[in-house]
Amino acid sequence: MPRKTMIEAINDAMDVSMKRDERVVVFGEDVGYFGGVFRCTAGLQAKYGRSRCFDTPVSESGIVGTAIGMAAYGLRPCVEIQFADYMYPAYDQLTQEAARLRYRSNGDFTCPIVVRMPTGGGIFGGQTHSQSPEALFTHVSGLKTVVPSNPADAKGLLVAAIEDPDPVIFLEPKRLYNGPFDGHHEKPVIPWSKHELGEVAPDHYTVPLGKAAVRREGSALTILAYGTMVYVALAAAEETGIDAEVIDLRTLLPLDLEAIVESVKKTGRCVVIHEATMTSGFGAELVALVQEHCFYHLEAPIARVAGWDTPYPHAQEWDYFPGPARVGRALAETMEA
Amino acid sequence: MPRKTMIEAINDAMDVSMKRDERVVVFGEDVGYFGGVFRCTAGLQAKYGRSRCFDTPVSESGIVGTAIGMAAYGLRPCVEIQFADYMYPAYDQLTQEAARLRYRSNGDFTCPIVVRMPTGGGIFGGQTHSQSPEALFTHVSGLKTVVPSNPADAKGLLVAAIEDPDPVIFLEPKRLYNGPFDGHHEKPVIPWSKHELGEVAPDHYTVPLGKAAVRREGSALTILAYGTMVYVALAAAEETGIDAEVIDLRTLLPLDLEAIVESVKKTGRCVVIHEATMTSGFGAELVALVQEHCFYHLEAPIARVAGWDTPYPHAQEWDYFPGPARVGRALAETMEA
Amino acid sequence: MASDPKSKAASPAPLRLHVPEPEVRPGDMPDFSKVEIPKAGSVERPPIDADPESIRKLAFSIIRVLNRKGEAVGPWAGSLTDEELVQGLRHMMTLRAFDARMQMAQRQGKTSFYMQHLGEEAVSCAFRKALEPGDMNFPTYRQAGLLIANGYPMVDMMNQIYSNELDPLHGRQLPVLYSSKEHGFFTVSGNLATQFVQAVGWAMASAISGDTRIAAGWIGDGSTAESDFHSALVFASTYKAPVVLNVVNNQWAISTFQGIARGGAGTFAARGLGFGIPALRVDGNDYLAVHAVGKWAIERARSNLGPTLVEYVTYRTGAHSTSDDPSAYRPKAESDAWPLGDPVIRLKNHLTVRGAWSEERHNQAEAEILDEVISAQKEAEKHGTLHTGGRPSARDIFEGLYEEMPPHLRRQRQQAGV
Amino acid sequence: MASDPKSKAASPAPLRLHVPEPEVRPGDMPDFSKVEIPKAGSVERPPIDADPESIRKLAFSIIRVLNRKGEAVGPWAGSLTDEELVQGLRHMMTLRAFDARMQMAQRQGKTSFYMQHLGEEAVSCAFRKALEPGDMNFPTYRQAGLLIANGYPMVDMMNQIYSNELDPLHGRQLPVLYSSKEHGFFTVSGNLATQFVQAVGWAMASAISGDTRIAAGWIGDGSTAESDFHSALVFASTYKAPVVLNVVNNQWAISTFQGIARGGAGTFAARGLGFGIPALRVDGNDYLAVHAVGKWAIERARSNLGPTLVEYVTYRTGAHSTSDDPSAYRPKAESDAWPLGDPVIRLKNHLTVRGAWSEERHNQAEAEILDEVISAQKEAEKHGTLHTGGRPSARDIFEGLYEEMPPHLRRQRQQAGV
Ligand SMILES: Cc1ncc(C[n+]2csc(CCOP(=O)(O)OP(=O)(O)O)c2C)c(N)n1
Ligand SMILES: Cc1ncc(C[n+]2csc(CCOP(=O)(O)OP(=O)(O)O)c2C)c(N)n1
Ligand SMILES: [Mg+2]
Ligand SMILES: [Mg+2]
Repeated sequence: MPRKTMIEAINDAMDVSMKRDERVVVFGEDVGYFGGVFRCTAGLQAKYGRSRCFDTPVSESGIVGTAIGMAAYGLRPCVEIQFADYMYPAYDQLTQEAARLRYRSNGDFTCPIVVRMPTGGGIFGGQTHSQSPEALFTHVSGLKTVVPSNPADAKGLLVAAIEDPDPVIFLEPKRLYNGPFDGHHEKPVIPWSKHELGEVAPDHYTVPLGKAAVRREGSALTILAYGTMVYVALAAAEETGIDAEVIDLRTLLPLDLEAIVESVKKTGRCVVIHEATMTSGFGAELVALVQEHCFYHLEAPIARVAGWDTPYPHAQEWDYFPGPARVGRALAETMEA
Repeated sequence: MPRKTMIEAINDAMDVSMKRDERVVVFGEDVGYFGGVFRCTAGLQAKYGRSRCFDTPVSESGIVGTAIGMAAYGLRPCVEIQFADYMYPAYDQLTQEAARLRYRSNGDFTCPIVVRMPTGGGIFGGQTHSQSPEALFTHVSGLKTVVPSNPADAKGLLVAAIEDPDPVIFLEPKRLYNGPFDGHHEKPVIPWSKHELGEVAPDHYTVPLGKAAVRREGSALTILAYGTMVYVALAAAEETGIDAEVIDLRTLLPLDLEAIVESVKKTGRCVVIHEATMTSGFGAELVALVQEHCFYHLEAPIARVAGWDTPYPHAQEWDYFPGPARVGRALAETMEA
Repeated sequence: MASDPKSKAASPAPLRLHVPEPEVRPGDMPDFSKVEIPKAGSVERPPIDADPESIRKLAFSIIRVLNRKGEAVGPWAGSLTDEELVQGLRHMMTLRAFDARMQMAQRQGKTSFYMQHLGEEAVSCAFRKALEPGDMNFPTYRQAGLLIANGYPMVDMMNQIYSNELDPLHGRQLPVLYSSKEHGFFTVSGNLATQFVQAVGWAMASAISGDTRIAAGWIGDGSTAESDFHSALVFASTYKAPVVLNVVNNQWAISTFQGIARGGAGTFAARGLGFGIPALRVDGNDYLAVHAVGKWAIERARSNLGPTLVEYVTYRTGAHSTSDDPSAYRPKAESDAWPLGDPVIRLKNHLTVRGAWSEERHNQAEAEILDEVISAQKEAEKHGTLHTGGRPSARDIFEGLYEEMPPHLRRQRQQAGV
Repeated sequence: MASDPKSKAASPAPLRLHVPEPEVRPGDMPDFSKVEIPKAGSVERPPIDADPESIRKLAFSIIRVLNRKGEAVGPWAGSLTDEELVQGLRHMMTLRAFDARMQMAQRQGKTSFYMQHLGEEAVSCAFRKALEPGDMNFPTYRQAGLLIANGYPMVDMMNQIYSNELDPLHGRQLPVLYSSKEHGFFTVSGNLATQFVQAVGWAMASAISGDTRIAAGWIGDGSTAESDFHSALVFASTYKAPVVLNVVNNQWAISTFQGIARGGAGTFAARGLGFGIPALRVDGNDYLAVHAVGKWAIERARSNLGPTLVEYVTYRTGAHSTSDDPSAYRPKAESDAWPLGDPVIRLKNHLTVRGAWSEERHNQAEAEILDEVISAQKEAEKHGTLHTGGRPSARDIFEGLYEEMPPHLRRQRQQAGV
């Protein structure tokens, strides 16, 4: 099977979808002629023409607002926000409009849009190119939120998102675009061409929204992670020698609660990790659910490891990033508790 | 001591602050001549003139954006967003700008603004006049978030917020404006004039940010609540006969974790309640903290009672609102667990 | 402070904040003498493909057709037949009667909230008749005339207002936030201005699809200050979207007079000019003028000539909503002083001058319409009002949020026991 | 579909989406022949209290002072002395040399990111000299000339770029997002356009306080599409805020040509007209013209006459940033074809024509400036670069977010062990 980077996989998902369905249109800042600052839409304008893939003004509210109008018309827009850090001008349209069209009109109008945005740190992007705003979406009823962690999933999940009848926020951990990254920034990145999850089937396929994947089976403890943090979890497990089960959530909402509960009931211990700031992060929701559903199986408090509750600093990026050492410490503490 | 409604108390806080400090300015949609759709700013324009209290265009991003500029200049703007449901166009300015001015400029510029907004349901306002977006603020580092539950606190907390050197989100539970409301919508509201927390000292005073208040002492279980839900908690305790300790958080960030932990360690049981949607609500953070800090004292899973994970419906408002019956059920279940 | 070689020449006077205020407030005598009203028939009618720059002055005038004598004059007089005009009059009268009944129903506690159109009926009623089936409006809460004039059943509107068991929106929406795709009426949002850019998106989608349908966005004077007004103009201008951008300037945004939103620009139409979008200002209380200008803009859009911005100059005679009391911020008699008159009376006079209408026919129509409204109301009330009788189910809280209900909502619905 | 009595007259042609495209792409011959360049000295200079409507055409022209021969001509020629002009030239040369060194430093891995001003130096350098001490700029990432021309130490800029132990922002910000209240330079945001409305707020605050200081907002052509551009214009127009609203039109927003943001309007200056805000377009590569127009707008603001919108027509000769490669989306030779020339060369020629400058003096200045930049760089590098040497502390992650560190951050700092 051909191996692709995550960028190529994402590009492929849009390509496949545009080919199969004339209603799929792709637009955003610099996505047309140039193909996107991360190249995710490269070649699509040349292939499908300027009215199906085009550059927009620098206006996130306009991008999402017009996408909603197009979806109400009957198209299936898949739009790009250049960095998740720049979705805020569109937050009103996303949360008050896209999320509620179907509900408030009782199905008279629907909103099948996908809003792609690169997230996460690790590229020295500072406080405005590093954010992980997933919890700002999971709190909003009516949205679905997806975070792929590898090329194979990225393609299948993006195709599923485009085909989904409801609005989907598709968060792309940019630190994973070129290879799995475990937080050891001092080491060179292994490219996806060397990783089996870099295998991306050329044809149409989907990975269903709402299903988690077990990336490492283990019996001592369950780590709940998504995106970049999946690899940090794996590294921390290897480095501490703790037999952790690593669950890659893939979709945060709808959440695969069943898979989570099953694992924690088995291991009796749980560590929740993410890159976003800790307070009111999605990890809090995971902790709340795990303690609710697995209370009598828990042998230790559920630990959270997350970004500190500050903006993402530029120079101190690696003091901020919750890397394998910090996660490893939490694993050890949870085992000892 | 004179008794005031919460509206009068809030008005009083601004009045006192404007009198003491020339730098305090008040503006927002309909707040000038008319005095605000809830009358919170009534009389201020007449008293302090049009350049210290004025009407603005219908532009929340403009209101907050100009307030930030004014704060950078050296003023202390206290602005109104007409309903919390309409803060979304200002979300970029609030979260990316106000919250980070001090940090990103290393104190060269600061942002002492207060953004007041009525929150919560119970007035048949439907999905766009009922929202409780506090979790969308508590996840953002650099902001403080306050939710008063009575006139005495409302004045003292608002004065403290205006005097605070950093940006404060001040959420006013509109269902409490005229009297404590416990969720029994079929019964007439008792006015603040009949409630001791309606006693508002006429002079300047503050209630410090970050300190919770125990509204009911109890030994069986701890209820964590804020805003309207404080009264629902009290009603549920009375109606179930469960000897619950009711903690009114008052400030969500900074949070009075000490008071919470002390109480839960004493009772061994905890129920967290709020009106906002459940998933990724602030309740999740409370649960995560309580289980982290009180794990070995907990005798039952921490329960959450919250708004359903849907928009706030118009007609089914009382099926949506987490009233004393639903809270009471959670208390009973937590006692039996 | 930075040291700078140059120092200030002469120390300038202190700055002062300019805060616009209406000329009159409660207690004052209303005065519209400063509002310039061009004579009916005096404004030119350019071809639809005119260069926007060449028709700039249309953004600063007011296109009017009906003169004081009730005659239709000038190049915008249009070609509506007697029959069509009588129908238009009936639509406006229906909307007014509907409003009066629903306003009263709210006072009677049959619903929580209502918003009326008093004085602005011509805008939405006449514009709807200029559209084709399949075109899509993105309205605010104050364009129910689009539904009435398109034959949407009043009883369905009332069912929505009452949130009763037949409410098409299952109780989920605030009264008057209707939705009807079939009738070209996009689901109304409680969040101002969001629909304006969505209208542009819908229009772009139509163009992308090689369709012939066009969109119309609607917004109030006050709401033009919102960000999405800008997004709409930017995208409409760039992609030459087939959309008509309607600004209903009814002089007020709740208690805030239009001068606060409009600022230093003479008109709201002027905003369009900054984007190279042709902008027209029209007498919003003149059914014929609204229809003619609407037709012009719609034809432009359908001919792929791009967007048009239209400002309807009208006056919000009633309160903002049932939660509002305008006597606190404007003189009570201000609406009587409003110089563009009443749209219903003006069209009635015109039809009478044409010989197609009379006092008796008017009275008779009024009675008939009231009957229709009352019988719709009776029918609706059979199915419940907000607090009594049939109501939507508590299940409806959970349903219809996603096409397929996700597991967490299923659990919550179960917990709710519904 | 709703039934409508009228049916479509003739079935219209299918709609098509209009997507603006630049005239040339890589491989094509650059061609600016369609860009109309008025002769230097040909545009009138109205009094600062002119009625905005009467000076409309200034939004569609280009105010220019320096002609091809290097002479300063026309009513905007201004009165800068030889000395001031030499200083201005040195500022631009310094900025250019600074950029070149920092661009190289980034390539050498001494920092993560850099953004240069190549071709746009006149805009920020000249404008700064038109301001008074105490006035406040709300810049984008491409106005470092405001600092250089105000004497902000280069070494502090470099410390920031290197995120080293002396970085005034303690490593928290991306390179080039400087802050200096003392130098009238508001902390630069990574989120586009937010500063534009903040500038208006600062100006309003000055007016509220009866101060005499004014603000200047800055924004790029592409970013005018953002919502906060609109908020800024609305509030500035309504409250007649003492602010100069500067739009730097350097033809590109990363890979997107200005036609996408500008849409159907002829110019960005035209946007101001929709708000009744006087709007001027100026040759951004002409130091004298920028200074004169800046002065005019600043005087207007300081005289309490309200806001002015100024569009600077210039060209982004370099890449958007060190992360960008323009050869992927525009012809390499496009910058050479740019008809407004190079700001440094034009001012150099003018000074030479004036007899105040020569080739030798220029070469000498260039060498001196390079020395200054290099010695600043050496000084800065003593205190570390991004990956080597002195660096800000990990404690700085937690400090300075709030004036007083809240308990949860204290706990986290402890956990971090710093
Ligand atoms: C985003 C947002 N901000 C504020 C409001 C509250 N609000 C409702 S209507 C209104 C005034 C709108 O005035 P205008 O646009 O002139 O429309 P009109 O009511 O006159 O038809 C305001 C401020 C809202 N609904 N949404
Ligand atoms: C809100 C937001 N959206 C998108 C971006 C990404 N971005 C950074 S610069 C830029 C282009 C800006 O172009 P322009 O305003 O013309 O300024 P220039 O770079 O040409 O000086 C974009 C899209 C951003 N920083 N912020
Ligand atoms: Mg209005
Ligand atoms: Mg640019």
